Amino acid sequence: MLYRETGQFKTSYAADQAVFPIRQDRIGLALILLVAFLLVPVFGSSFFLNTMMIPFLVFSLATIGLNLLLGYAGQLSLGTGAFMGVGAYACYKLATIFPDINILVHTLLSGLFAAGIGVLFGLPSLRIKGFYLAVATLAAQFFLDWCFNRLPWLYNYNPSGAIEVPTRMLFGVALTGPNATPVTRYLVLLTLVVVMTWIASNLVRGWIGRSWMMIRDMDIAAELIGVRPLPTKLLAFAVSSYYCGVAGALMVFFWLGAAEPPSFSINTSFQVLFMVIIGGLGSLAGSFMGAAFIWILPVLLRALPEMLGVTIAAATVEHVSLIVIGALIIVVLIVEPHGCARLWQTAKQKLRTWPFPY
Amino acid sequence: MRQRAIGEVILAVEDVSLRFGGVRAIADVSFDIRAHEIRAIIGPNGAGKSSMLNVINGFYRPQEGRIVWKGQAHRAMRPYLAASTGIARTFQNIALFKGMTVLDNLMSGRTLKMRRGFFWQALRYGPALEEEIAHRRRVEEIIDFLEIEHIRKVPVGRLPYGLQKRVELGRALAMEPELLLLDEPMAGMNLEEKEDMSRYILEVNEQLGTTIALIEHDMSVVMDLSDRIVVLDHGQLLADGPPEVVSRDPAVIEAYLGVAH
Amino acid sequence: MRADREGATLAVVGAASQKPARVETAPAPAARAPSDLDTFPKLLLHNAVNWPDAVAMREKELGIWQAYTWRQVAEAVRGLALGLKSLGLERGEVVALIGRNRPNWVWSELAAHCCGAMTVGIYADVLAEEAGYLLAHSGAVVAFAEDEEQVDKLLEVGERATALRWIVFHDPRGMGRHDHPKLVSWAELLRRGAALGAERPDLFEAEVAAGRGEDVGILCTTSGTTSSPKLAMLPFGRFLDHVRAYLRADPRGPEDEYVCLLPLPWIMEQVYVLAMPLLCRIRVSFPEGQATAMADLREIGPTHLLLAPRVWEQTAADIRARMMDANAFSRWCFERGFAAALAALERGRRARLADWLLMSALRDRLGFARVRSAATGGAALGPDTFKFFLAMGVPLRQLYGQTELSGAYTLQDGREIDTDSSGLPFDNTEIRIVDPDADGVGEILTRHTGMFAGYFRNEVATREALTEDGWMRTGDAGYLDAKGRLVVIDRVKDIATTATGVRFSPQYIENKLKFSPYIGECVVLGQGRPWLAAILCIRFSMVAKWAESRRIGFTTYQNLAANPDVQALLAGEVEKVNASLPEGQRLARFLVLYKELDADDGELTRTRKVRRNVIDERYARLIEALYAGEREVHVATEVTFEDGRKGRIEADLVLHDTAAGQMLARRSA
Amino acid sequence: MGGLLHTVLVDPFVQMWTLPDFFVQVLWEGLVSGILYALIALGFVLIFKASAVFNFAQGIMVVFAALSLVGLHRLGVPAFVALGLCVLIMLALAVAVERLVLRPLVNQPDIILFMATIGLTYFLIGLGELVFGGEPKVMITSELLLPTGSYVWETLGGRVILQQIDIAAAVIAAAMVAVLAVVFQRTKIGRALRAVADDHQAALSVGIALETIWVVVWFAAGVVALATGIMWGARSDVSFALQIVALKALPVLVLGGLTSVPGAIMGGLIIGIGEKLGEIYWGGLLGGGIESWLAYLIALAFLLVRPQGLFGERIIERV
Repeated sequence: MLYRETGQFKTSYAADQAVFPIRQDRIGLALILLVAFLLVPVFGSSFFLNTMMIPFLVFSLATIGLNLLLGYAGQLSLGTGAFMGVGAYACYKLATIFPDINILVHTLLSGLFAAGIGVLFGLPSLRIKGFYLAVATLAAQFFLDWCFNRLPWLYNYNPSGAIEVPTRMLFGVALTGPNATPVTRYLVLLTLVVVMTWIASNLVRGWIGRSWMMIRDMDIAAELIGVRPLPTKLLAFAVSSYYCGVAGALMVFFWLGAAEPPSFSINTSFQVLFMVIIGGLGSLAGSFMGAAFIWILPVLLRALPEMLGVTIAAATVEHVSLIVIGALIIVVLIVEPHGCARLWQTAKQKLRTWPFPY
Repeated sequence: MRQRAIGEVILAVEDVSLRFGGVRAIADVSFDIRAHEIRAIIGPNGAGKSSMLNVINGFYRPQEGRIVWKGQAHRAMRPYLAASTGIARTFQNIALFKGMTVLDNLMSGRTLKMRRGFFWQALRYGPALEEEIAHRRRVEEIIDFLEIEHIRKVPVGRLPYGLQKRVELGRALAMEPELLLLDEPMAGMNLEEKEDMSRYILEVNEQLGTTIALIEHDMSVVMDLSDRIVVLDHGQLLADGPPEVVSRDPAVIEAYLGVAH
Repeated sequence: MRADREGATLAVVGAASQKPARVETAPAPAARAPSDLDTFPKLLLHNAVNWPDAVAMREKELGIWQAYTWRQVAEAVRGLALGLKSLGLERGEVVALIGRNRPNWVWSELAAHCCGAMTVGIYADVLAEEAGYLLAHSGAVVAFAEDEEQVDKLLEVGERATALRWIVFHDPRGMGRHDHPKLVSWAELLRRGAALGAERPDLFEAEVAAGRGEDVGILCTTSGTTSSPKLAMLPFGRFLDHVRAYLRADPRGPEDEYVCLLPLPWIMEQVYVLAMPLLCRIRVSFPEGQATAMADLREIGPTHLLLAPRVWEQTAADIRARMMDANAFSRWCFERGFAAALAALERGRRARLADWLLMSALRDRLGFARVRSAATGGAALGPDTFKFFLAMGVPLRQLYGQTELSGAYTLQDGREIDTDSSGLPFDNTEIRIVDPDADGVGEILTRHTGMFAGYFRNEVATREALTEDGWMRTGDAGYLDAKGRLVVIDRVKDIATTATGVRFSPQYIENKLKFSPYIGECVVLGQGRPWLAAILCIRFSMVAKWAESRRIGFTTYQNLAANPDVQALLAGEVEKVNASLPEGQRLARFLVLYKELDADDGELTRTRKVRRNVIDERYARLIEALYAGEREVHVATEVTFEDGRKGRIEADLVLHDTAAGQMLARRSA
Repeated sequence: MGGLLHTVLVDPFVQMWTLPDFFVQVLWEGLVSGILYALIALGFVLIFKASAVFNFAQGIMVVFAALSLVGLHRLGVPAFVALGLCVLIMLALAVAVERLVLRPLVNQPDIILFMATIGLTYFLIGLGELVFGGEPKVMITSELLLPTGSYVWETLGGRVILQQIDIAAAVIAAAMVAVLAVVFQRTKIGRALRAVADDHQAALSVGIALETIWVVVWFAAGVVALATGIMWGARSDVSFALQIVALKALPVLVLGGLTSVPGAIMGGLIIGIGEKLGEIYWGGLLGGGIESWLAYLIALAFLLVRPQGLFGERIIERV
């Protein structure tokens, strides 16, 4: 209904290949960015930012990371949590070893460590496929988890075993640490996520992204076309882990403020995997939808009784929300196995063709 | 009939044998392919035709023999080596990338020709965008050639069989190969689609000078298109020569023509 | 002799828009000095000098819209014209063009005009035989052919076209196999032209300056329904003068967009794609191919539109077909929306809510969102289809004219709903009705400033077409209504009278039948017969969908058409039409044909008008059976398939009686 | 350097040699946990073979079954009645899963079904905690007439302590495998199940609906889970921590091959013993706790050599 495309014609390949070739989509994106950059910081409460928007952004980035690997390159990984942890610990170490260098630089560098580890654990992907590969990445998950617990150097011998975020400034404004306001952290996070999403969309549209999809769709044909499987898969592991690593660093520095190994456990891996699946494999926009669904829904569910004025034991709420989420996941998978992104695509297609069915 | 200069031998298969476990797929076969010719490989089902193509582009490693490709002798080809030195192919059961659009499938054929590295790709700006657009243009020419303008942004999984075959040919052409291996390009097509496909094959051969080796069951197509024919049966070379000679070969008639038709 | 000329008729019909046409603010530059700018080439150079960087035309090629500015067009034309000179083309000779709609056609045509040559356009889908006739008759010395297919066609008729010296082909694909002394590639032509241009730098400008308004530019084929086409000679000056009159009746300017979908050889496309852009700089866009035409049209979003009635009919049928698959809510919206819009239309208003919710979306999906003036011409458009588009908010208008009269010369003003008339004549046009009967209906005679200069090499036909004092006999029957609007009834010759003396217009009834989504083509019979009968062809796409939805199996057009359920469906449609006809004009019997009427079989003209004499002859056996009251008839006949192969069809056809027919039978019994 | 090599490559073996009774004790401990891994893996394999579903919920099914048993008993239901009820609960679960999850998702990609079983996991955790509470519980070992004492086996100049419950576990596991083997070899449904693993069409020709087969294998997996839950619960206690341990079944699976029952058993034993040996003799070098990942590393190393697993079928790629 909303779409009006008559008269939108392309005179260059650049315009034709744009991410949003339809004018209405571009307007929609501009509106979303406007809301995200202006309305949310101005009107959002600290609670809203801290419990919803900031974690949502962190997980969106991690989801994009896993989606690049699973949705685009077709390699299943259950080690996302650990790769996020590598980023977090790397960032923590960098920030304490080089306190004078800006924290944003550290954040971006820390992804490189995750990328390196990711490549290492991606090596078996040449020989192993599917669920077998998933087990290989589980090895990464548990091994790294163990490292976070057992290598005191990583948490600077802190007796609590946790890493605590120091205060770091940029232009006199506290970006991290106890003094950083939620709005500052939100805006830094948002900017990074927007830029990295843009880069991811660039990558997947070029030959790199196509090589990944070739490997995903039919690895044999890809090989016969001249795509070398190992470098291609490893690049996917590297980029994916980089995104996860940065997400992990952001998670600790801009959201939690302190973290212990359980933050990067197998449960986090599954949570991100859910975000990918529910959001939609092979869709960057879907990554955001998936992150919203899996993160924000439980928060809302937990808050629901309170909002309705019903007093229920916290544990009960927790259990019921688990049941509801588990059931909802199954329902979503049944209704649209390709995730929210496909749901949105279908809806958009309907809007574009209405009143015609196609 | 057609005017092309058939050139030197561009690829030679020498004494190649291939076994799977105990099963002999190809037994001591030798033949050659000359530049700019259309070479047909025929034979009954299970004669080892597809395996032969798989050996030529390096997907299978033969136990014995060697492949001489553009003057270089190889114990066995490697898929990457084959692709990067100008061998492209299509598959009997269509090996397109189902989740990608026609355009992306064709662009995938250009992957080896794209040079801009990770940094530029991440920015998708300047040289990377220029390169992408230059290749898009080449791909558009193929789209124009194969008359598939109306489906360029359709995911290939949704296309009917005949069009998928055409897109797969397009992807192979996008690689600008010197040697094009076509595995049953007309299987399952109706008469009109076969005529179109024959026309494309001839035009590729004539205008781009591409050498073509094809497997095909439709004998009239084979006789019309090919310059020389290799006949395989049970993995062995049965005959090798121009269509008019092969079609009169008694062994061929008995093993293949007589039985199959 | 009248029959001889009926091909000359460019049919007609259109209707009104609610929106008043936009008044052009800037005066057309050509209007400033019309006397100097009296040929196409002069206008081209004028535009190229004054608006060098304005987009003149676009073509979707290799996936994107490539734009050509006036300077680029002029450059291209210059190169081609010099190339043609280098081939030895002389003033007054003829250049033929064959191929699909592309800018290079327009450039080639203009280049020929620059050289003082006349151009004849040949429909891309004609068979070699017809192309041969046109080449021989026009004496073309150079032919532009789009691609290998067209070249083959021209080479096939080589001996007949004795004057033909060169064939210039545009698309080199597949041409490697051809080695014919007459063949010149596009690139070679440009190379030769460049060489000549270097040698004689002012040759081109001199040739253009040598052109005069009296020179004949276009030899336009008339689509004969009964005979070989004739070539109407259209001089530049008169042609341009008439198109200026058109632009006064329906103004347009440099901001407007047109999409070239109709065949370029057709007179109206010559008006829209050649003359109008030259005069008012409306931008013309060429789609990528047949399969993408409607999608490409939507991308451009033209402000002006001209489509043949059958395209409008097909579009309306497609819309309904697609809505058949829609969900209940969408269908409800669609039906309610149209009911409201049609009701509002009757009251001369618009249904705002329906327009806002439904129609604007529909217009967008079809690419009509920006259309300010849409026209239909070439044949009559049924009133129901006409209202359908008006209700949708497409400002559709009927126009009427003939090839010999530079195309359209009457156009509805779009201010009121008018499904009958073809509107008022342009300000340069006079219309007369001769020998009117009691109702004022007589043959339409027309005279205006843009008339043809006679048929090429056919003095006899010219004399027959024109009266002593220079009026053109249109061969159409009609009358002028109280407001001075022209109402066209049918071909004079086609107005038929039954043996019982009932006068009727077969075309009128056919159009009613064709509004049914299930009837694709039809022929109404009855001249000199006791009652009316019809031969129907199913509209395959719609009937197939209908059959699928009812799980009726079928494999081919033939067995779908023969299916008893389908026959019953069509019987129902015929009854519906009968109900809207006066008693004497109701169809008594009909049959459903086993094949589509086809231009390749000569049953339709290239503009898809029924050739009644061919039908009468080819289906004589069927017609006799209809009137003999037989219940079934066996046929065995030869047909041409889509791919050009010939084959035989054998079928048993069921002949149906309608309710009216049964009543007649009872009465006569 | 030499010292390090000595610590890694020589010392552990010297220890094994010098304290053989302790070595046997370690082997036994490894064997027992291996049996439990094998039982969980067995549940996976059953389901994977029949429906190509990688059932992540197998671990939580173990917990859920054990919780139900203990929970029902706490409500005053006699132990064996509770056991019977638990079997019924597992049947109900199998039917529900087939109806509500598998059937609507038939023909979806593996990963989707995999995710659905994770959804099922969440659901079961929530349900289990809601109904029975989240705190650890004690298994009703004695009420089920399972032995609780221990044998002391004096041998090799020392003592090896064997818990009776472990011996019972081994016996019950062996019995269960035997019963399953008989069922699959001798019954119509067993043949159908074996056929379905190869080809869904072929299974239909046996005359049993695919849906029935699914219910049967999920039920069988449920019963296996119940048995596993009892054994495991008797060794430690019944809590949700079990589900992480259940993840150990994954390396067991890939080691054995996803579709092989003998593979699951062998894999379980290898992992169980390997892990214990590694932890006891080498773990100290790394600060301990290597049990958490050693199994995966063993499986990974193994996969690199044999990507299809110990008993998996060789994959021949075709174009």
